[in-house]
Amino acid sequence: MVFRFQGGVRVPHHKALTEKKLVEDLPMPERLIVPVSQHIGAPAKAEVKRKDEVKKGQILSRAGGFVSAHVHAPTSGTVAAVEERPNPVSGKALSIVLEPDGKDEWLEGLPMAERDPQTATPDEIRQAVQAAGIVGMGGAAFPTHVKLAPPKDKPIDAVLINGAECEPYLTSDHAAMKLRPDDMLLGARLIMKAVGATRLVIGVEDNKPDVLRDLEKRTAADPDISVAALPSRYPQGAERSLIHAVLGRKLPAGKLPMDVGVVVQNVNTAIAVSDAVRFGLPAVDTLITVTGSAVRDPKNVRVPVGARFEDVLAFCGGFASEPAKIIYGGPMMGFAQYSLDVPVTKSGSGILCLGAGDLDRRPLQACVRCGRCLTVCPMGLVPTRIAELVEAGDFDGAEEAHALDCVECGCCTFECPSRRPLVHAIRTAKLVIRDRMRKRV
Amino acid sequence: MPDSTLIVSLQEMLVAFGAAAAPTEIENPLVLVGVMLGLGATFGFLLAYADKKIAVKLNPLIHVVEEELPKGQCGACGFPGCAKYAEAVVEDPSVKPNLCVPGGDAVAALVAELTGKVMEKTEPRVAVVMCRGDSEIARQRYLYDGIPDCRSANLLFGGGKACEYGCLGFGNCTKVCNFEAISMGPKGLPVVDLSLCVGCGACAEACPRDVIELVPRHAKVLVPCRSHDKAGVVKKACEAGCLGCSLCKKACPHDAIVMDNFLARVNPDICKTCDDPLCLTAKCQPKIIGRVSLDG
Amino acid sequence: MSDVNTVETLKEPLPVPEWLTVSSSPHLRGPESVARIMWTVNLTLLPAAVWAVAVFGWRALVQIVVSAGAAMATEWMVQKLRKVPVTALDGSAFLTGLLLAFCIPASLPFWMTGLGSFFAVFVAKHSFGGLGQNIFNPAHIGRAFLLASFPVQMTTWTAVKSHAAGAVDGITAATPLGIVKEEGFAAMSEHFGSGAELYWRLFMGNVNGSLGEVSALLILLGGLVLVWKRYIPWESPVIYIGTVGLLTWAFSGDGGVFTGDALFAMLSGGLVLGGVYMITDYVTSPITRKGQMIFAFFAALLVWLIRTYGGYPEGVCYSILLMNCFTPLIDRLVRPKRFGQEKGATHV
Amino acid sequence: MQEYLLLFAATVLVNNLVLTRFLGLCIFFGVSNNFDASLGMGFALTGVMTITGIITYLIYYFILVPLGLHFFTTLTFVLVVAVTVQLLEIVTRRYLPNLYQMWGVYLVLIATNCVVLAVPLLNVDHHFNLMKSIVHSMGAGVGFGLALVLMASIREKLETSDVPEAFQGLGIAFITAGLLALAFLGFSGMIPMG
Amino acid sequence: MSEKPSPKLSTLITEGIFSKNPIFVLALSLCPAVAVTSEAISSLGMGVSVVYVMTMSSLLTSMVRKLVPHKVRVPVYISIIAFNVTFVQLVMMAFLPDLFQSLGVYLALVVVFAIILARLEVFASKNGVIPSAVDGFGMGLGFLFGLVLIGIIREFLGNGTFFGIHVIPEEHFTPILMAILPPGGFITIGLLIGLFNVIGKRRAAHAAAELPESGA
Amino acid sequence: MSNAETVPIVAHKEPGILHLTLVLAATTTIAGLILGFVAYFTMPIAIQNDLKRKEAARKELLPAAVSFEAIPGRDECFEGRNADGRPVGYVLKTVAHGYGGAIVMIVGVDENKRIVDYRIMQHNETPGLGEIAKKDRFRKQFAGRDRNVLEVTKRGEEGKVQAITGATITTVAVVKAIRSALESLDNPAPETGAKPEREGRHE
Ligand SMILES: Cc1cc2nc3c(=O)[nH]c(=O)nc-3n(C[C@H](O)[C@H](O)[C@H](O)COP(=O)(O)O)c2cc1C
Ligand SMILES: Cc1cc2nc3c(=O)[nH]c(=O)nc-3n(C[C@H](O)[C@H](O)[C@H](O)COP(=O)(O)O)c2cc1C
Ligand SMILES: Cc1cc2nc3c(=O)[nH]c(=O)nc-3n(C[C@H](O)[C@H](O)[C@H](O)COP(=O)(O)O)c2cc1C
Ligand SMILES: Cc1cc2nc3c(=O)[nH]c(=O)nc-3n(C[C@H](O)[C@H](O)[C@H](O)CO)c2cc1C
Ligand code: SF4
Ligand code: SF4
Ligand code: SF4
Ligand code: SF4
Ligand code: FES
Repeated sequence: MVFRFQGGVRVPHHKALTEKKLVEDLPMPERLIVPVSQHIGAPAKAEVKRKDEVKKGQILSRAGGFVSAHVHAPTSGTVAAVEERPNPVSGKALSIVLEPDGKDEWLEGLPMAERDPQTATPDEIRQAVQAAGIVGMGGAAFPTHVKLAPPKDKPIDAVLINGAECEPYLTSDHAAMKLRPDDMLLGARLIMKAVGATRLVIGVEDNKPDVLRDLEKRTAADPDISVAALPSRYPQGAERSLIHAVLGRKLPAGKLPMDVGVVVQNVNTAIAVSDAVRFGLPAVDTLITVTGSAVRDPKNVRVPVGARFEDVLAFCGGFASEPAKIIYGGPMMGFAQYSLDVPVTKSGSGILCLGAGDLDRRPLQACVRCGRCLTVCPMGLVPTRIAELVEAGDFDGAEEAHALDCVECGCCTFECPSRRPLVHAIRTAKLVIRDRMRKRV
Repeated sequence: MPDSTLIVSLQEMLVAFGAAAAPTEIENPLVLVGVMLGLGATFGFLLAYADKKIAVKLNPLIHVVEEELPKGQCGACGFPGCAKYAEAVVEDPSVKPNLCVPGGDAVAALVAELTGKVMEKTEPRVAVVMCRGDSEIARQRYLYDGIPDCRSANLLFGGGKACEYGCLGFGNCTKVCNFEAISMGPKGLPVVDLSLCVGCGACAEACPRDVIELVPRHAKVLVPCRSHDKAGVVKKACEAGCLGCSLCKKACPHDAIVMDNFLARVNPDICKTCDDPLCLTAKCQPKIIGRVSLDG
Repeated sequence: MSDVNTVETLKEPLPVPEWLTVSSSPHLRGPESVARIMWTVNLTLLPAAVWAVAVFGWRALVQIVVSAGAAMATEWMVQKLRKVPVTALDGSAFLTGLLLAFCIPASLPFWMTGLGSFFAVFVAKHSFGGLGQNIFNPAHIGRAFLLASFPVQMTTWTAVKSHAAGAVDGITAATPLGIVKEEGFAAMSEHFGSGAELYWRLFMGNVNGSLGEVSALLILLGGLVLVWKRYIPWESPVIYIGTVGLLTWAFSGDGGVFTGDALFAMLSGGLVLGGVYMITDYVTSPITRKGQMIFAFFAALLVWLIRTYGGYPEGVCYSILLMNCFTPLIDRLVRPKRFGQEKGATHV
Repeated sequence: MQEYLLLFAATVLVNNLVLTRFLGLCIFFGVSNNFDASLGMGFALTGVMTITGIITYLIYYFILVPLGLHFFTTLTFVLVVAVTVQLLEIVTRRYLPNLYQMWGVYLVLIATNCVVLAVPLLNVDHHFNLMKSIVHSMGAGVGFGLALVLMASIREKLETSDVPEAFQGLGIAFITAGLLALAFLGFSGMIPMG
Repeated sequence: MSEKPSPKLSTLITEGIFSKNPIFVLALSLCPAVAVTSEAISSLGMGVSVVYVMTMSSLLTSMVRKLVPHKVRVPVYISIIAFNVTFVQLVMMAFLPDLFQSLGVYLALVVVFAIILARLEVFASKNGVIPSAVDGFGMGLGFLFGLVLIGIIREFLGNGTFFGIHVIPEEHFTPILMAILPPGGFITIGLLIGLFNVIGKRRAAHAAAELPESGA
Repeated sequence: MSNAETVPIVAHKEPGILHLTLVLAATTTIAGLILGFVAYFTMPIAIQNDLKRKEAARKELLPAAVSFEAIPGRDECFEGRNADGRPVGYVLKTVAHGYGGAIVMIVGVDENKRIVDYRIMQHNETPGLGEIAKKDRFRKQFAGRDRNVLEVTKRGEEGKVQAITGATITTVAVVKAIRSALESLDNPAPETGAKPEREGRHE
């Protein structure tokens, strides 16, 4: 079976740097900066104030509604401040500055005595996930318990576990699948149970043959579980592309996976679900890849939420050379940073440090209308037209050209021989269009 | 030669004249007078009749009002173009006569008179760039590699400028002015030509950072900065940033200056009555509080 | 994960980099560049160029040098004058010059070639803003300009070397299509043979014509390389050349419908050159696949119309220029299907 | 039938009034900077030219020719055009307000345009009968509309292009029109007219 | 316009030729600028005809302006123009038949030149007889100037002649035929407009450089 | 037409239908009268000039003739007579399609139906190219030919009409036009008045 999706590009993998490395744990840094809200949806509200003593797993900020998630203390210590702090995604965000006391003491009753996952009811699973504040680890940080509670009229038949990890450089999902495959499968089953699905597909790109082989072995006995060896092609892991490739269902812009009977979860999300259901453990750390030519000692590291880049990078031996760009996430969708005083958040997947030699400084040219951006766009857009309209200041035009459908995968910009900053223009358009929509209402 | 293809050729003309109507026939002026009279009368009648009996009568006042508007088509009135405003202000009693910003009081008075509406005074205002952090003074915090557009730059954590309130300098504001009143200066800050600016506010609207403010022309003193940061942060970012030290506020005997979250703001309406601006004597460290004359 | 964390202070303070570049994602770029594409296309034209020189002699070489040189010089000059980055070496001006040289007879006075090349790059390309912004195919504008300005010289064909003995006056020799136009198909067969022999000559490049008309084979090979590199779509050339053949076969035969000589129509003139290299020009053809196919089809229709009813023996150049006019309109009307959207719902 | 079709095609393409006859350039350059306006203008022109084509035919062959007043052709035709357009404007505004909304605004511009006068003159010049006059007038309108729409779509694209300052606006419009005309040379000699 | 009671006559003329040149600046009445300018001589003929028609129409219009009701002004003005045009046609037909032939329909089309009617509406209908005539004359001159300039260039490029005279021996000159073909007309004008812009900008830059720096 | 004119704000009495009608009628009538007057003087001159030109052209094409007699039933076809009144040839109009449209010419033919010369009266050929067909150099080739030796060559074959380089189409058209003129002389005159739409009027 060949899994094909629309558009996409072939990217260099650059995964060799960390692919074979085991997961190490970051020693607890002197200070954690825990953003109060780390998901999309209603913002959470801080529940602690300066000078409060907190225990590991204690709720620091409480969900502000159903589509929202709690944030728990990653370790025990003192709240030094609740204030605006630089944030790797939003620039600035209200954060809780936590000074660990070094004891790393759990809150009373945590971890819970192990619960038999077989006995957990769908409601219990959802509650456990909600209590644990789990958000999607695939990047979007959408509260997972919401996805596990599909409305009655949207029956779910399939759960997709997204182990594609199509972003170059990143190997954190790979490492997780190697480290805790059984927990991952257990989490996936729990998700199936929660949504009432009958099918489970684990999609992994074929540049991870070891994991593919291992998972196939482990699931051979299960008729309702299949492992899909996906061709390595970016953005294989994007929800829509994955669903299209694996299940042949097309999910248009504006629709959710559940509209076609699917729930997609990242492998690390599945592991977190398993931890939450079995031991009641909240999402207080995340597995990230620290890599790039400017890092002395690239690693896969498990870090507490709120660890600053500076501390993480120091743990990886610091810089091998002057970094020119530091990216939170992968090179295709990640956010370039200007400071190392920013924290890792729950959905973090990597810190990438590129040297000057890795940057493409070829001059920008006018669009030659080669049409490559159209061919590679998984959403079937005309990126160059949207960019042109943005340049001309015609945002109504950009809206009509469906700028809002763009998933910002970056394929168009990657492929453009003229080096046009298409995604940047489209992101500008989306910002302005959303702004206008807000004003219209 | 295609150029000569349209010839109502001489031959044709002559055949016509010569064969069908020898010159002698034209001698009979009655035919000619009859035809011309007939044609003229027919057309004249048709037009006049249509105009009187068929034409949709438009309020002629609309045209009169439109004539008086400055035709900048800037949209500051909130209507798509001067003609639409003219129509609205004539037809709709709730539309105010003073909406045309470029026209100012003079036009407002005329429109009010024409439409029989009550005239309210509009303050003539002008765009002021509330930032002095030019490319020499303001520090950058990163190298921006992207579209030269203020909005796009603002998207990436608020742009490369260390100050999060200052002008980004890509000139979005200069692109929207219908009156060519604002342009980029040599050091990366936009410059407003006071004599051309009509205060329509398009530039302020376009600025993603709200750096541009519409200030009454009678304003005397301004603190051209928008930074609400505390002194320490400001000092690191820019030499021309308001530190929020409130020395000027203390120096002003009329309470015309208020501190708004570490930023001094001057109230021009109080300030205009002041003959002796003591605030200027305050030891403003960045030396940005200053006298302005915005009368174009 | 309670088991592992030990608290330990970090020893060495990290040297924090002062200047970091911040840009929007993606931070990785593909290997393609405009220059690489353009020079590759040039390279694929090399065999045909060499063959043209072999067939027409040194004049052909000088034509190519003059044309490409003038194109690049013009580009350099304009960009200097405008004070914008100079891209004269990115291969697109060279390509324009090369393709123009391929569209003219070897005997054309060199100053005319230079002028045509100047006109192509200055008027057709740079007055619109340069690479990527022109509406019309510069090389073809150059040719149309030369044809309109110097029709005599532009329709005086050099006989190919192997054929020179048969040519009456040694200099002028009619092209196969020219003879078909003026004296009919039979007269052409007298000169160039018919059936397999004719096709073979056309295919191998053994007929009179402009530089690039001589060998359909080498041009097609170049096209294959481009298709394989995914620089051009395969649909456009196939539709273009095929439709001309089909129409000729169906309607242009002397013996009624479906007796026309399709193979002759497809191999003669600049059809193959136009189909491979010119309707596929990125800048002047529609941006969507669907649009490109529409473009190719109507261009083919025009070729057939002009060859059959028009004032010129050859219609490739004008067919493409005419369709160039429609490109912005096509791009306006034809939009790709958005992912997962029903048909028809995609039009803006 | 074929005769009329050929005449129509010839008027639209081969002898396109703008591109090979330089008629109506003021409108051509003035309106083509807006796509929708171009489309509207194309329709409005076709309508007006067909109507004036009929009226001028009648006036010419039933009044001017019998009375031997050929040299009043210019004066008469221009009056017919001006008055017809003005009447059309008044009448459509009153009775066909929807039509007026779409195309009425262009009528004002049409009244003093040379293409509207040239078409009746050409009809007379070619000795077209009534049917041919109508076909020719319509073809002229459609051809004009086509040229306008093409030009408008091109200029729309040029708006986002980096046209050298010296050529911005009218300069590049003229050059574009020139290159369009160069391309339309391809039709030359295709269908003889008449 | 009506606010300035008596515009200076000389400025009316220079405006017509330069700053309000109907062809290069106002882009009005373009058809003949392309159509009849393949030869300098027909450009001249056309230009002179237009000067005459504009002057006379302005003059006549300003004479009758008080008598013409608003509603029928357009047909009346058009009749006045048509009258003048027909007059030129008749005279030219009798005395310059060749020129008449080469101007063809375009001479008749002078009737609908937007520039003429526009001047009548905005100027002649509101001004006295003399200024109106001068205004018409100036505008006409601008038109003549533009036409002849284009004509000379196109004729020289496309035929190697200057008003029909071979300035370069025929054997040594290969004309660029396209210059006198339709596309050549458009392109020549397009390039000329570009040139005018460049020159205009240079001059503006010079003027600005001479001004003292104006403080903000 | 702009609305630029200032409309008086207070509507005064508007002129009535009759008033408007009269103004326009008066304008056209006055214009008509003056023009009629002008035409009265210029038309005869124009007509005279044209007749003279045509006469001169006929003389040039058929020098042997002193007078010309229109042949009834034919469009612009004249029989040339010498001083004795004996027919010495014909001058007739003929038309063919060239590169840019119709080429209208008049051809002089001697009494043996051999070509004397021709003039192109009206054409749309490319100046400097198709126009060469007007020149002596080219026209001379035709003198003395009859309809049996009218063939075009591009390759300089003996006895054929050598095509203008780059303007073969024009050459062929000229030859065609002449041939059709010669042929028409051989045929009996067509019925009169059978030509409602004249041929050969072209854009
Ligand atoms: C505004 C918003 C609302 C969503 N609502 C739901 C929902 O109701 N149910 C659900 O299962 N997923 C929901 N999702 C989750 C998306 O389907 C998707 O899984 C999530 O955005 C992660 O996407 P990504 O990582 O591909 O960007 C929502 C996402 C967004 C952005
Ligand atoms: C361009 C693009 C690429 C993505 N690649 C991956 C990926 O490689 N792995 C992954 O788990 N999620 C990836 N995602 C996120 C998925 O779309 C989806 O949101 C996620 O798998 C949902 O699981 P989660 O809610 O557990 O995060 C990608 C999203 C986009 C838009
Ligand atoms: C702008 C232009 C004008 C032309 N004008 C004429 C013309 O007036 N008469 C003509 O016979 N051929 C003209 N041609 C050339 C024809 O299209 C055709 O190529 C030529 O007649 C072939 O003739 P040849 O075989 O003598 O070279 C012109 C070509 C162009 C490009
Ligand atoms: C596949 C391909 C085909 C091209 N064809 C042409 C061509 O036919 N004529 C031309 O002038 N340039 C051609 N170019 C070069 C370039 O796109 C052209 O100069 C642009 O039109 C200039 O803006 C081609 C380029 C590519 C990649
Ligand atoms: S337009 Fe958006 S979705 Fe399409 S390729 Fe570009 S970034 Fe991806
Ligand atoms: S890939 Fe780049 S050059 Fe090609 S069409 Fe898209 S934006 Fe233009
Ligand atoms: S004032 Fe605002 S819009 Fe203008 S350049 Fe500065 S940041 Fe940009
Ligand atoms: S500078 Fe700003 S406020 Fe002043 S006129 Fe221009 S856009 Fe309007
Ligand atoms: S349209 Fe204005 S002169 Fe022809």
